[in-house]
Amino acid sequence: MRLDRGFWTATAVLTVLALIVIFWWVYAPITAIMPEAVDKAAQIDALYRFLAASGSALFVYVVGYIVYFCVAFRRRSSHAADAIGVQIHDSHKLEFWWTLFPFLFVVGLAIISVRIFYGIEPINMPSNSLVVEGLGHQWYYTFRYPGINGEVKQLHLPLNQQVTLHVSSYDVIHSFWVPDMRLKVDMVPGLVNTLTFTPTRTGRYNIVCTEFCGTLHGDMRSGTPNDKAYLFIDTPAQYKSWYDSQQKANANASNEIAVASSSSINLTGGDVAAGKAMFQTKCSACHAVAPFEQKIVGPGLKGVLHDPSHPNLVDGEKATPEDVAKILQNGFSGPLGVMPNQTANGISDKDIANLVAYLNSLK
Amino acid sequence: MAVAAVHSGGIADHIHPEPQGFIRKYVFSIDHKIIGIQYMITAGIFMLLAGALAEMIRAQLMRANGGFMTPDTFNTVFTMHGSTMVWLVIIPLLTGGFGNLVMPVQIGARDVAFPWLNMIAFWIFPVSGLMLYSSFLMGAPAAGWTEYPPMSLQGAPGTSMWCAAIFLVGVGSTMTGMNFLVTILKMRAPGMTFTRMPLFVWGQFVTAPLLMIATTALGAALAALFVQREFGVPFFDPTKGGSPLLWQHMFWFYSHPAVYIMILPAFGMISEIFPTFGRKPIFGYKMIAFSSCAIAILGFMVWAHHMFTSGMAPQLQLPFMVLTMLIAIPTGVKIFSWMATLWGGVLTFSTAMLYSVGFLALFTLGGITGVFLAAVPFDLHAHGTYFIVAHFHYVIAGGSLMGALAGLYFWFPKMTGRMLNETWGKWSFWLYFIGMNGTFLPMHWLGLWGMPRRIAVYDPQFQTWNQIESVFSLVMTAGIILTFVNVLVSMKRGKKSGHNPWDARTLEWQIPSPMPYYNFKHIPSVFATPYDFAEPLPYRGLEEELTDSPPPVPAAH
Amino acid sequence: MAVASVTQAGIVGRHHEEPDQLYVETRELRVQGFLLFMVSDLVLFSSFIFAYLYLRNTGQGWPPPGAPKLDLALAAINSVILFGSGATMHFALENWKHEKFMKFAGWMVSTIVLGAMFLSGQIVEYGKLAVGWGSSGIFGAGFFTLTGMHGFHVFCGIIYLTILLLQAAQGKYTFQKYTGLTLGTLYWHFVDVIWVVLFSIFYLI
Amino acid sequence: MNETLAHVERILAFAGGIVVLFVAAVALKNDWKAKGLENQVFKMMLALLALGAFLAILASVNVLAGKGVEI
Repeated sequence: MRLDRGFWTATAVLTVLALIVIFWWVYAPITAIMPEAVDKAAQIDALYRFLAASGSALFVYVVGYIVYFCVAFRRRSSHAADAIGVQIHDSHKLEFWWTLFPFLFVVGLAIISVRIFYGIEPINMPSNSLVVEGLGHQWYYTFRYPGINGEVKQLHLPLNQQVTLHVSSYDVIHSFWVPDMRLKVDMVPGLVNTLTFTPTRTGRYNIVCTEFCGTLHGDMRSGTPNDKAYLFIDTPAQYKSWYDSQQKANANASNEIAVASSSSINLTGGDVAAGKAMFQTKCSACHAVAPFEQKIVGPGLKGVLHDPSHPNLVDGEKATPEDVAKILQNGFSGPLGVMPNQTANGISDKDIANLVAYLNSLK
Repeated sequence: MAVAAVHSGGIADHIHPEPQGFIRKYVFSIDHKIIGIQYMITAGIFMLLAGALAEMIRAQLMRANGGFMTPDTFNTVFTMHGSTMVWLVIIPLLTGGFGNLVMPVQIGARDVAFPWLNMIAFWIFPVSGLMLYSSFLMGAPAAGWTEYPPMSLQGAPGTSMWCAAIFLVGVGSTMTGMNFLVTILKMRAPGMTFTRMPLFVWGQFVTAPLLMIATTALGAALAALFVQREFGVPFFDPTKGGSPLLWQHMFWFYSHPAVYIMILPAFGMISEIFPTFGRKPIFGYKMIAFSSCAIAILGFMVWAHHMFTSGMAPQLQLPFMVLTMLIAIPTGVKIFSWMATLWGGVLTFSTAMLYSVGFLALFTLGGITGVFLAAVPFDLHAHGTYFIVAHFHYVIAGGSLMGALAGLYFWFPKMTGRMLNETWGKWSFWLYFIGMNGTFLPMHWLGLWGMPRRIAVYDPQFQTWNQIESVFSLVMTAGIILTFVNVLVSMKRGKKSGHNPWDARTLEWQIPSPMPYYNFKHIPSVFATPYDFAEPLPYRGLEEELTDSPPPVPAAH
Repeated sequence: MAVASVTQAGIVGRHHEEPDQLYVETRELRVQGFLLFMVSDLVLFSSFIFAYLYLRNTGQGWPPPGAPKLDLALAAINSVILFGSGATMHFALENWKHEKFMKFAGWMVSTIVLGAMFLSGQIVEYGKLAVGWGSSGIFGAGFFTLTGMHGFHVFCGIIYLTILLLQAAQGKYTFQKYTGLTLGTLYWHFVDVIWVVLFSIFYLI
Repeated sequence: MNETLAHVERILAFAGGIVVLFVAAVALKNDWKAKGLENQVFKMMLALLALGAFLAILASVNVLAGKGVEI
């Protein structure tokens, strides 16, 4: 098989075109259209530039050659009626190269993707970040902040402060997507998913639901009339003033944990074994002895009093045995479910002491 | 007798008496060719319905605030559009339709292994289609063709009907898969070794186990959803200990292989069409066949790439990401092989060839964006947006459906003995090609800019592009309708085609058009691949097929 | 034929006839097709087994609170009964191959009886658990769905084997041509082997 | 009453398990050389049957007992 001059001319033209699209994608003004609001967006954009550049270069070559072959090898009037093409069945050399080339490309892409993957996935929970809960409803979002009673309608985040966003849902699967963050996570009922990121650019950004959630799914986004949520990235001072105003405005909203001023229960002498038995009969329907993320109805409770990666309570403090006793005593009407109080659960003060001792023993 | 029968008394020579009477001949037929045409007609009708639904979607999206229909109607419309296109159009068309019509003849058999099973499998299909559409009477399903719980648990009663209908159509698919697999394994003509099979047969051979295994897994998922909805068994209900993610695992374990069910037969088709209209052997026969196998095997190991944002453990996402990327290798090999097949040919641009070349270009684009989506970090941005919509429409409307249209223009003479009108065909191609790109290309950037899928109303900043798409979707529909008109007119008035209008070399073209009931008077023997244009045909025993010699005697019973 | 004489060849005498080419090829097709049916049935079971194991491992630990206790002793004897029926089915086919109709029929009957005993045992087990399918949470989603599906397979198998036995008695199969009996045996073994898996995942882990 | 019943069940399961295990093993040995697709499957099935009987024996003596099982 000999390749004629036309082939090489076509190759040269396509190479020029491919280089043009590669340059276009490397320097494309992505951030002019869509700003990068958080630290991780730049990494994802870098991957996108790589994918788009290599993908469109490949597309230019494939389609370019197809067009060239279709023109160059079309049946002409000079062809005899029984003219046949070049009778080649295969070429091991060629096949070897065009198997190896995609393989190498895929290996390269996999390496790049894995590196970026480890950069953005919340594999290790950061300990000093602002923990916010995002909650999906049909068809709006609410957010819960440490120290603010109840749920707020807007998501405000301070600049340059690392954020851990735990999301879940009240009803069906929603999703939390801020296009300018390039990050998205599904809000699955019964499951807590997590995003971690650091806001790097102030402004107001759209939040969009991408997981089909029913009648008004299309309305579940920023910019719709009914007071739908935006993401505001504020300067620390702005954030502080917003936070204070929310705290004040919601002061009278029911705060699930801070209701009881103090627990009247004597926690000394709690029996771990009895607490374990009580846990299995009364608690294990809703709580697993597992990390926080493993929700059944309520969160997993392993290490609730010890594990630093376990989220803070709503008031922003680490849980203490007294806090846990308070929750057991007064119940909890939280975003992800309702926990019955002592009377409804049918447990005595002594049981609470035992349970706290048991939970304290889970390290 | 001039040619000695190669088999003596075996199943290949066992000819059932030709059925008489309209019902036995054309309705409850056990003849694979009739069944294939029945599949195509039924799938064609459902395609018109699904197309009408698609135009309703585009009409709604003309304006950012919608207004053509209520959001709830819109939700049922896109759900039914997706369900219809996947289960009632593309899969039956490519496997039951073209597979039945051509595959048994291409391997030199008189019928499939289990003709009765074939008939039952076909009749399940329109019945389940009617069941699916009857769900409109009781409140149609409205959670997308993926029907994720808990959304689908909230759905109208029709959602349970949806489960039952899709389960049933899956039973039919499973039967077809078993039937084809046994047929290809056991019924090949003498000398038709695996390395001599036409590549369309390879496509069906690789698809059959996918149909058989993946569809059954879907059946389990659907049964679970059904009993959850009707009896409250909490498979997917998180408040009772179930898991919404379980559905996604079970569903995608089917639905990812399903996309290969939808594309592998089309790969086979264009592997037949390129050599025929290029007068040139397919380049890299073995690599094309083996890469199909590789795609099918890898296809079972990548389902969770549909769930990168759904809260699966990050450690689990990595293997799925890498395995998904690996599929690019066999797919790339195929695309390069087809390009090399075009090189140095004498290319005749009939409509079938145009559709095949269009397939190659558009499928390449869909494949490239597929690699994009395999990369988890990018998928975190693009998942659930119009980018996904663009990607899979390039693969399915640009790949599978274009392949099916190529196959229709290619094999129509074999079905009817008449040609389709080539001028109309070329018009239909260009309308379809331009309309398809105009409709789906802008969806790529719309998705990246922030437009989620499955929405009845959207951000007004996207309105201009959506209007452009809606207009182009009419062009695309015009192309499809032109093909339908072409088929209806040419069936009666088309030019007579003769037995082999394309001068093609696979076995089905060596017998009269339309194909006689018994396919072959004598079972031929095969001694090479059908792709050597410089050589005489690689078959023995076909001398009498086109003559007036008497047909074979049916077995007495 | 006033009174059919029951002989070693069965109620209706079976002549010796050599399997022809058509029979051999048809038999291969049917066996392969049937094996593929079994494969897809296996996938159906596997999907539910996956679902059960998934729910078992993502929930709050196993058994879930409120789930009834399973009776291991009953399950053990019941399993042995079902496995035993696999052995008797094996004997039935072996005796057919050795052209002993009466022994074949005897083993078939014992297979059917053992199958019915297994089903009764399952019903006793269900009765002891005393919870409904829908109200038994993810325990029932796994246990009742899978054992119910399996029980349905056993039930179909009992009918299937009864039909085969009657057909064999009526002379539908000869000692040389008995594809249907082979398929029946395959099916019954399949039902047994699925129970090995179900028994293990519900009672042993 | 119940405990006696369970006891009897265990003994029967143990004895029956040994019989089935033995029978399956012998059948497997006799069939070992059989050819043909269905015979390969039969052999596999017999082996699994033997495994099942073995598991039942273990269960009958409480060597294996899963979570959520009444011993």
